[in-house]
Amino acid sequence: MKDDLAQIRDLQVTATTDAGRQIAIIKGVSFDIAKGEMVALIGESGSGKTTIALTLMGYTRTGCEITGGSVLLKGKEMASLTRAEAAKMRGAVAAYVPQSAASAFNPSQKIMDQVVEVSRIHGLMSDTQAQEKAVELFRALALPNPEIIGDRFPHQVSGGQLQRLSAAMALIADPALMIFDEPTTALDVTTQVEVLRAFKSVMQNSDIGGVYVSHDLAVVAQIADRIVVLKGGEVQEEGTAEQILTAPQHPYTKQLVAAFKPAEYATPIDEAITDTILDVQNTFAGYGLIGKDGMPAFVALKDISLTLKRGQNIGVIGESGCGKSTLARTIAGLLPRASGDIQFDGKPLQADLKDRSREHLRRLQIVFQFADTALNPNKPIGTILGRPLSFYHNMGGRQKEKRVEELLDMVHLPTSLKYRLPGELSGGQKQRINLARALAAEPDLILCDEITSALDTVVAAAILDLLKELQNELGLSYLFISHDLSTVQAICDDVVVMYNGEKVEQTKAADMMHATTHPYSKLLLSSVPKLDLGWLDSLEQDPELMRKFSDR
Amino acid sequence: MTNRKSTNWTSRDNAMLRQSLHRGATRRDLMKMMMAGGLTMSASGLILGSATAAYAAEPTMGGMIRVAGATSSTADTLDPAISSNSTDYSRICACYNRLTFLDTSGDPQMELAESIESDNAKVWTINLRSGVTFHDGRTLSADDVVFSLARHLDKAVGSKVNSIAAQMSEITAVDPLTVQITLDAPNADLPVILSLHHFMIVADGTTDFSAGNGTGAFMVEEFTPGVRSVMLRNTNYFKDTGPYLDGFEFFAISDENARLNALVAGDVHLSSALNSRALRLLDATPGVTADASNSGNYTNLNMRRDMNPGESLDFVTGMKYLLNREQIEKSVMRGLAIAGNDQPVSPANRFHNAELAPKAFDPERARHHFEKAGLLGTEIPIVASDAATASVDIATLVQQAGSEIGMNFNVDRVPADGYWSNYWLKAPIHFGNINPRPTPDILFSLLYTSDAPWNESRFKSESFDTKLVEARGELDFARRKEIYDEMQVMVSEDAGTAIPVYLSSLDGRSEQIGGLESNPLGGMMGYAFAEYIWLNT
Amino acid sequence: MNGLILSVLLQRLGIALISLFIVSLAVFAATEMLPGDVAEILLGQAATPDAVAGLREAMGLNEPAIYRYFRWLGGLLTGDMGTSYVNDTSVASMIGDRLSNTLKLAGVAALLSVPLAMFLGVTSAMFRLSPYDRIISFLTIAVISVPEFMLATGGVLIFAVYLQWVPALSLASEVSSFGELLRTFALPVGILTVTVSVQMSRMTRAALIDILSSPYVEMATLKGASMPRVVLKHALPNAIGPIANAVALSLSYLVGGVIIIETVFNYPGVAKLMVDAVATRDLPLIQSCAMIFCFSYLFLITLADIAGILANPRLRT
Amino acid sequence: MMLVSGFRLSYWGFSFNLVGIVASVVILFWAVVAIFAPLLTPYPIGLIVDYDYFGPMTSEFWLGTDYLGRDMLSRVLYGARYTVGIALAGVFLACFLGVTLGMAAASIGGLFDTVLSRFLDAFNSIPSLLFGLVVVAAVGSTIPVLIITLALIYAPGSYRFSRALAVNINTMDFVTVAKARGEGTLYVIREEIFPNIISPVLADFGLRFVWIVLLLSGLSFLGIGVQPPNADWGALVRENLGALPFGAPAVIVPSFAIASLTISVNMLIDNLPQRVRDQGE
Repeated sequence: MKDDLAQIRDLQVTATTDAGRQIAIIKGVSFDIAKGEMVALIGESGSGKTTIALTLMGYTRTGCEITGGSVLLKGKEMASLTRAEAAKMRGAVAAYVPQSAASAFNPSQKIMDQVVEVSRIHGLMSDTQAQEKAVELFRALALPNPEIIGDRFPHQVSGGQLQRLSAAMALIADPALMIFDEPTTALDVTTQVEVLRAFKSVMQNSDIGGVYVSHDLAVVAQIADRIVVLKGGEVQEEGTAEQILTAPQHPYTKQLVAAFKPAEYATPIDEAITDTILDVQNTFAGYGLIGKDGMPAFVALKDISLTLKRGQNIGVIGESGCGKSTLARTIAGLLPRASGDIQFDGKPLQADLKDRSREHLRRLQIVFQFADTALNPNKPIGTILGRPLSFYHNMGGRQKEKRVEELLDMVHLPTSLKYRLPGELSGGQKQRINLARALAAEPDLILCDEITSALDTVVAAAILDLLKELQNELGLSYLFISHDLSTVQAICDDVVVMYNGEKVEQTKAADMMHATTHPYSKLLLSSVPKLDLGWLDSLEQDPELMRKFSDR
Repeated sequence: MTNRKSTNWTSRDNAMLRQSLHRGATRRDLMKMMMAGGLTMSASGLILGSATAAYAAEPTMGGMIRVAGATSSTADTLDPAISSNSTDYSRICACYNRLTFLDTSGDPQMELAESIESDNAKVWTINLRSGVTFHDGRTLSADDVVFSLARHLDKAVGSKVNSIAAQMSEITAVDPLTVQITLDAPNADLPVILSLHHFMIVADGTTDFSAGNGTGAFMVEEFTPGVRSVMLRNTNYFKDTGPYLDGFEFFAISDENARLNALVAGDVHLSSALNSRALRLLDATPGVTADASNSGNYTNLNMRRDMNPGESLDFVTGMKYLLNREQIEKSVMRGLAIAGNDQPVSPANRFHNAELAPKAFDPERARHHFEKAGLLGTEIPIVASDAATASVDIATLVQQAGSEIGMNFNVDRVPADGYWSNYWLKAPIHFGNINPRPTPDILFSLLYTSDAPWNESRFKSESFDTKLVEARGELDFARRKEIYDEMQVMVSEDAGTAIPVYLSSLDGRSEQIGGLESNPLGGMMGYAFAEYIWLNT
Repeated sequence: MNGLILSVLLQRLGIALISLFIVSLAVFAATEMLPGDVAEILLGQAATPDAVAGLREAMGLNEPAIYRYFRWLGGLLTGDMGTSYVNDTSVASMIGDRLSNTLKLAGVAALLSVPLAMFLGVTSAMFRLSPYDRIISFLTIAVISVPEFMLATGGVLIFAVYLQWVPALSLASEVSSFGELLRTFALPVGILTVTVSVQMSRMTRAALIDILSSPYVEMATLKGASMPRVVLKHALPNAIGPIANAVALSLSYLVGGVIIIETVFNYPGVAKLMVDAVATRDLPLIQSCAMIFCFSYLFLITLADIAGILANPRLRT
Repeated sequence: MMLVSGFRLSYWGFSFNLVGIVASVVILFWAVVAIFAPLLTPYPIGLIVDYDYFGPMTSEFWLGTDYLGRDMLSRVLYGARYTVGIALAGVFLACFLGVTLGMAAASIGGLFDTVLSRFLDAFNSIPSLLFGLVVVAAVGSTIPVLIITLALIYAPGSYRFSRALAVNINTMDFVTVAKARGEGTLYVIREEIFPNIISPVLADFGLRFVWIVLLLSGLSFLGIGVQPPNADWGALVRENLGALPFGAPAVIVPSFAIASLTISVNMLIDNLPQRVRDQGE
């Protein structure tokens, strides 16, 4: 094929564990990158996609090392460079755009200094030249007031802007190869659109080659020419974006694609059920000292009202900081509401969980986003699941044992897991345990706070199925909080859209795509990447709205 | 693992002697041996004297020296009345004078007094030296003496010798150069008593003593309590002999080893109160040497006769036999001590009763006494403290010896500061440390009479009290000695104060220092070294 | 210079006052627990009941201690530290030159130890796990593990007694020229420097290594920055907060914690003064010394906080 | 899974580092000595067995004799008992107080936290050695007093440390879950927080142990320590300091004992065995 910029052949990377044990994490991966071509590495966490990308800079994270194969970049063997040689290449020939720019910028240095540092290190041009160039790049990346943004400190600019600034930082030295490591994962959808656009525009009209690491097929579809599908450190399938999306060959790829078209949620519309399980009325809540008006210094929830019928699910969507998680915490009583009224199954629910009856606590459970921080790493699964049993149902001994096994069974996990520590489980398994713990209380309502957001698409889909199944068996209700519309669509009857602490709109999930009226809802919905190549280019959004609502 | 019983010590002595000779026996080692052999200190002191006599030949004038004392705190003072330790004494000796002072042999000599006379030992007439001036230029007069002596009677002053001064019922100035002191009872020792440091003569009406305005050989240049003092020669000193030094800086180094190091490193010329174990290092280093002097200071084990278990004389006697004096002398004091015979008058004193032999270490006999007292096996605490020299070590020896005969003593070491006010005289069994006193009379009336302020063991005896009064009025030396001998026996047998050894003090000095001699009032020539020593260059 | 620092200063001031009060109370309580009072101690063996009574009378110690404590406290508020019981000179004058001695010693030690510690800490972080790093860390551990008095006496023995390079004592009064100052202070300063700087260098290293694992450091490496550059330009500026804190702690030790050094070298500093004061139950003096230690500690900690704030743009602006 | 790479050995799901092993051996040795001292000592510690003082190492007295001519070996062996014993008791007490209060402060927060922190900070500002001197001077140096004093001196530091850790854990979701379940503070502290701060706390425990050993010997050096004829190592160094010029074992050995113990503990902390997590990434 055309003249290659980079060649990876039979790459082997092994990691050394604390025990000194060697385990292969990349098992013979090969692919090429041509000039001006954008190759996407896609796969779930642990598939080794980032590790591969980094080898292109002759870099491996501590504990890992390249043990075989070759990584040719512009004819240089990156696998066997000395530290100094590699340093010469880094930034100058191959540049890196990190996953979270927010943490990749040195908090104590001005942005401009960090952007031009590359040219300083490699002595490419004078600082003034470098700075002029940086400003151009800022402009090219559609950053607001490019002349002065460089004088700011990282914490003074938004996440989306930082992400673009980090791209500028990478581009400053005209590298031959750009490595994007999940550059939009940390961003809200509306921002993501902007950033993707910016990347695409700078990449398109240049012959810079690129590697785009992501787990999000839809995003990749917008920017990549070719896609390499990875799993467990091995290439599953490789092909043009077109082919991978439309005619996937490998079963895993099929799975990935399938996960994007979730089964529509068939609401068990049984009009018989009329009793409301949760009724939130004009609730205000927030953080900081309570002022004279009885309102906290920072109000995160403004006048929220919503009702949830028994056996039904309501979804709350919105971008980070819109207060959706606060809503969950307020209902759970973790954050006592400042004013308003919440009824649970017809009875008033105390604002502070300390005042709630154990019965209320039992019937209302909450499940958190990050499975691994939600499980005590030092306790075996059995103990974790056992606690609510003895706490709420004062079970003990054999009975408890039995129940724990039932619960594990309920979430489709082998009972043998009860002796393991959370650290020894995969993300999906942990989230299932999390769920099981909530179920152990035999609740009526579960508040699900972004419970699928941290999971890989395939895994997330499976969890959703589980939720539905459980609901049918146990007649639960879910308050489902997420920033990802497809998931909400997949499981909810109603959807509540929140923006900056307020409920902007409530619709039926089924027809939210066309029935939404509020401009923000429209913007939000339209920003969700679709699994087709042309989506980004064809997408038209009112720049006014963008400026108004998205974080730029 | 055979436990060597302490009884076969003496068999090791020769071995020890040979050992140390191999190490290159030195004057000091030999001296150690001699003292271990029971030779009295004054004798070996003489040997030292002759050794230093080489320098004694011609005093040289001039030179500043540095002197390191042992203790110092913000409580340092230049007020003679409340001076409490060697540091204070060293300073006041330099800037004041007494009416009398004691010479090497312990006989009183005149200083500011020209003569002290009495025919009944009750009413004394003191004629002062004329033309003596204070540092501030005023001339010494009888009023100054009256003031200086009368102060001790004023409670607010807090004088250390208040109880001794108490016998001076009347102190009057007859004329500018004559003072008359009337005692409430005859006391032949007044001339000696007046040589006590506390009876230094200060200027009439002085209230702030920090200037150290006296008649002494040195004037205070700088005085910072707890830090240091600098003294310079008093150019119009009334004595024609000395002082030889231009001046000296005095400060204390409380840490024993630091004090030794300072001397060895040449940072100081004189370093007082060294540990006997310092001898080895001093031998090994040229240019430095040390002088031992025994002035009768002692650390004693007090068993209160008015409390359990001291009530039982058997217990007391048992303890006296349980004290391994030889071991204390050799192992604890490394020879810098003389075996004591449980009474306060030391061999350095002319009234010492030499016939009264120290009790030999005899565990079996002790055991028998304890058995009689019915105290075998009972747990008995012994209060010791670093405040009383070597008391902790002595206590451990007793504890060890006791454990071997089924006595169960436990040593209770208590903090040094506050020891005198909180444990001494109070605990049933505790240690005391008594500074040398020039006369048996002072010692007895201070420590043993029924009304003695420091009656450590609450020893009470009518006949003893009467004997004391009798001796006090007696001007015939032979007769007095007789009485004192009997009293020493009484104390040694019946009092609850076991006095195992008289401690010698070891003062280290650079060999450039000449003129240092031993004195019954304490180490460093009774702390009056400053005006007598000189610096060879 | 800006609101935050001002507020920190004010807050600190408040805390300082509270802390000082607590400490003074604690010290007072402790001193009251001590057996015997100043009169008894001064009279020592001569402490017969009536003698003690007389002296108490004369010293005006008859009123309850708590009154005297509050009077002292009141005086302190008006900047008067009171007068010492044992030799009724003003506490201020007694502490005065002692404090200057202490500060002299601490100052010189600080001047030497801080740069040394920084150098060791930074370099061993730069080349971490290299032989150099391992050697340094072993040496530092060794020094930390040896009691100070062993270092001190050992030092005196070797350099003063045998080699006779330096005096065995540090007589602050003798210092006239700078050279002499070096010579007299060589030992105590040397020992303090060693003991203090190892602590600091360990903490510095730890702080830096902690930061070396952060994403922006990896980013810098991926820009092709050399290890020294990474450490100096990216890690160090962000480690200033914790490092400043470590330094502050160590320096406050130099003021109050050097009692052993002062003992071995017979150096008249504040720590020794306080020990004396305790020995003589001299309440005003004890209290005042304690105040000085407490204050210096708080002062240094506050400086550290401010340094941390200045180093961190998030807080600075 | 027994594989050696670099200086590491791994066993029973833990991986050890050679330095760590050596260190733990030394510590173990002293522990054993401390426990069995009475059985090991050839002579009674108070007995004067030799006329000579600061004697050299001989077949009769393996570690020579001290300033009174007592057998040094016996005294050092017993010294281990007091140094290790007291320091251990002290550090236990200190860490128990510090960690409990620290966790409580973190999980209760609010006024309780602020007041406690303020108070202990103030306490921190008193130089430890001086504090020790005053207290022991006041109430006499019995072993319980020493232990309590040492504990009081080091509790605030431990509090600070464990509080900082606990605050982080306290923000974790699993703690929130427990609270949402309605668990009480005691349970949260005991079951949720403590297990997650235990290993750093152990390291801190070791460091404090070292400091306490050093402080204890410092105090003994200033003349405050266990009652004679017993003596901890610091006291042994002090009473035999006069032997330093002759490099006699009497002073060298206890010094060495202290150093060996403290260095080993420090080394062990720097090379703690690590729980092996082998799930790849």
